[in-house]
Amino acid sequence: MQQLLTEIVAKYNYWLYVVLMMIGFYAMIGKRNLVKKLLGMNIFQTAIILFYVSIGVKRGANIPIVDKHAALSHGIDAAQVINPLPHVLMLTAIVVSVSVTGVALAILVRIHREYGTLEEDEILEKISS
Amino acid sequence: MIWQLDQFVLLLVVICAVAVITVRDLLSAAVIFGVYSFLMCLLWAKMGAVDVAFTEATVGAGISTVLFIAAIFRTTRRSKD
Amino acid sequence: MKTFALLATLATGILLLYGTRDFAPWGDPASPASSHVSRVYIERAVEETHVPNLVSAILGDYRSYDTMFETVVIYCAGLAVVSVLRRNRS
Amino acid sequence: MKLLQERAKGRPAGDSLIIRTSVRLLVPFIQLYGLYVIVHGHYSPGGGFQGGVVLGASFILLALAYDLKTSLRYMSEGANVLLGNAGVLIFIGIAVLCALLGGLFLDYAALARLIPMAAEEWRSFGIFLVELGVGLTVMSSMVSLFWDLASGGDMEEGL
Repeated sequence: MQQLLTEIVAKYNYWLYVVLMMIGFYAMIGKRNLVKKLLGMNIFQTAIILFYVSIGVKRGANIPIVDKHAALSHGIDAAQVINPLPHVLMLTAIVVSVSVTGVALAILVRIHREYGTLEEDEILEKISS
Repeated sequence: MIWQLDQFVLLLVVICAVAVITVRDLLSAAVIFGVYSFLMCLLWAKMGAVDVAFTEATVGAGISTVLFIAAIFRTTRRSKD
Repeated sequence: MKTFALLATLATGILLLYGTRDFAPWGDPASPASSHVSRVYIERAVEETHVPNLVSAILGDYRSYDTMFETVVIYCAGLAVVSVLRRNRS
Repeated sequence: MKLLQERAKGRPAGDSLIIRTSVRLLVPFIQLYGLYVIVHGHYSPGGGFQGGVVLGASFILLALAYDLKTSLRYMSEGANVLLGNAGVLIFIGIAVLCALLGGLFLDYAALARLIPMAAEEWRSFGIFLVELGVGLTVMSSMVSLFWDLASGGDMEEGL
């Protein structure tokens, strides 16, 4: 019982990220509307970014902006600063995600201009007829 | 660290994510997605990732929502599911 | 279609939840992600670049190759939107 | 009161004097803040991406409060394309310049042959130059994305 409780306290964040990923994944493959699919893709991306940021967390550590003079004279203890490497990788991922969203929305506008609808089944009907 | 606040924000994030994909009006979905992005930004600021939180507050909650609204304005607002 | 999507989602979710058993506990300073190269970055970044914001130092110097092609990706996204949507004004 | 209502009828929906005036007063401060975020990225949260997005958001705000024509008057299409190209060229140009001056690709310490400074100072300054390029590119492509999506591609009328 005690072991289960510590397991829950240590891991409940990860379980919630998996739930968020499942919500986004379901929206990507289960919904018919193309804008809903795109929103689902964004939720999926955000959940993965959340997971990456959370593996850089250290309990009781400071944010990755250090005092320059103290660092130059004494050096930095690596356990006292949050791991900045996932932040860098995810910083670029967020900006790429907004670019992907922009291109996808442009293609959606083009599809609506061509077929007059954004529902997947109606578009498939119009293509086959 | 206030763990109650952390869990409350996590719960709100999941509720917002479910609301984004269930609501039928696409404009509402875009606005709720902005709220979702901002809650996510709060979560990251609490985790100590200040740069990522700043980027998400400007990009996710600002530009992304505006782009969605612009595209919905150009296409249609209704959705069947 | 909906039931298939639900089943696929549940299968993936259960697989991922099973995978979380092997993760380090949340906030562990000795986790594998924080013990290899990031330790070097944290300890050397300030004396090698004189930039107190470690994220800026890594983004602009140690991993600037990554950032360079990421800038090119954003530029290509702008080009792609213009070439997909732009109509002649005549 | 009646006069005000009659005046409001002539204008299109969402067209408000208060919003226009406050946006016109606010836009220079938003741009100043965007530049601050780019320049001060070494010492506080910020940098090229965030500052570029804030700079782009100022033009998007102009297009939302007035119309697309006004934002095109503040920032023309040609200038936007020029700034976007300049951003990428600054980044890659500095990288190639480092290689040409005898260092490694993107090793800013090689630039000390142009202006003699300590290697650490050159790295700090090189990060600043690179972030400037990133900021210009991000601003240009965000503004371009909004213009094309809001007007449907013909740049006539927008949101």
